Amino acid sequence: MKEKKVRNIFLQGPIDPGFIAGSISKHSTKTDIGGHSIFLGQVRGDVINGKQVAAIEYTAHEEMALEQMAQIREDVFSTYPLTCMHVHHSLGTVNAGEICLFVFTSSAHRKAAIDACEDMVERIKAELPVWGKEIFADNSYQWKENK
Amino acid sequence: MKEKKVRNIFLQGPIDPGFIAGSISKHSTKTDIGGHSIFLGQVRGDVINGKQVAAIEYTAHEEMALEQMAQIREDVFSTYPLTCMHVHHSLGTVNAGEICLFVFTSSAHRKAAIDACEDMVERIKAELPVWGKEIFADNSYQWKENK
Amino acid sequence: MDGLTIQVFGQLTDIVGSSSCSIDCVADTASLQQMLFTKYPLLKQKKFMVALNNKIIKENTPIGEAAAIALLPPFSGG
Amino acid sequence: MDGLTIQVFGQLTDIVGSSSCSIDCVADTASLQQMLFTKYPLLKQKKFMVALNNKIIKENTPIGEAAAIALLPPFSGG
Repeated sequence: MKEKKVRNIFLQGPIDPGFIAGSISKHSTKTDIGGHSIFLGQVRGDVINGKQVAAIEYTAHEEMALEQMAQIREDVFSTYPLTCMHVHHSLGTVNAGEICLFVFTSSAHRKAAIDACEDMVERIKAELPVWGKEIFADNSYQWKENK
Repeated sequence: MKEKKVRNIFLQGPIDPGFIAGSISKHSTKTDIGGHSIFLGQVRGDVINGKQVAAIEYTAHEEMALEQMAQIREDVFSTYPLTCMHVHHSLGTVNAGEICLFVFTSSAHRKAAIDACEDMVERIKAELPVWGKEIFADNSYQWKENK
Repeated sequence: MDGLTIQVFGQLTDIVGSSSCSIDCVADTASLQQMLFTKYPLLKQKKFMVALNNKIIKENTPIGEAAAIALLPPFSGG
Repeated sequence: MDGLTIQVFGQLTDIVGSSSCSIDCVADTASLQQMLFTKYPLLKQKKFMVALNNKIIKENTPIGEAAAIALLPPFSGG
């Protein structure tokens, strides 16, 4: 059993592709890994009633979110033979076209990494107290709802 | 229907994480994308009969592989509502810990990208005439077999 | 006697007008909900959960001193 | 009369000793296989497919002039 260690997953603003590259690079020393699965959430510039989403502003109950994330991490590690997993979620403003969620799992054989990554994404969206406010070009807004 | 266009997927040597970051960045102008799914194959330093794999040397029947990849691409585009997909596979020597396969799918909603990416990886491994030769530290080798 | 400070999130901040609000001390989460509905009638139309000391409350629960209370509308992260 | 050049891949290169080999012209893929087994008896122990003009052949097929032939052992890409 892994210990339920609370780690920060939040960062301010969009997730830079260079950060993702850096995270991938760090795994080159782990030569027991055969496959990585990555999910990236990108802010869509949806047009709603004729107005286009320019950005999403994210807020969270950070303490509860990090505790719940520790639980998800523990569950996923005990379900799949993973080498490692990493999760990063934006807070604050993320413009349309930018990355707001980065989920990264690695395992010796591809199936575990792929299944675990999908599981994590579903649980993150359903279980973390995070809210997105869709900001339109004219500065009006509406609250995002997850399907 | 997309046309069955043959594109090159092969590059010499390992796939650099910086190349992956560049590929992600290019999608920031496509604001109809909500999710990206990425699979990365990494060369494992397996120990086989006491000898450690130092690298895999990849060869392919390139013409057949690219034709088959065009077919897979067409099938996957007609099965899932994808915005785009990209595949890159190494040829030549890739050291343990380096990336040899990069599969990248994007869609408005996450499910299509995730399912399509997994499908593509399975088909690439099963259907592309590509061979890996596992090179040990002492320069002896064995031919890789996909499970 | 001190009141309680309540953290408010997401679209509920539009109703409360802020990311936190204060109310008088209450005995339990059911009374809390009644008091909130009186103070902010629009809350009755909204789906939300109450968290007490970082745990989501599913049935009526006593509220101790220095309790951390949060109102959580449906999540929309990712 | 010219012979045929055959591309050889993966572990079959260890048996043929090269990534290509030449054999006399043959009428069809069944005869080709027989001729290969005679020339390289170790091939009989190996699983492989024959590709004719970039298509994998599942039943006996005539081999035309200037045919592109390849011997493909089980794939192990990715």
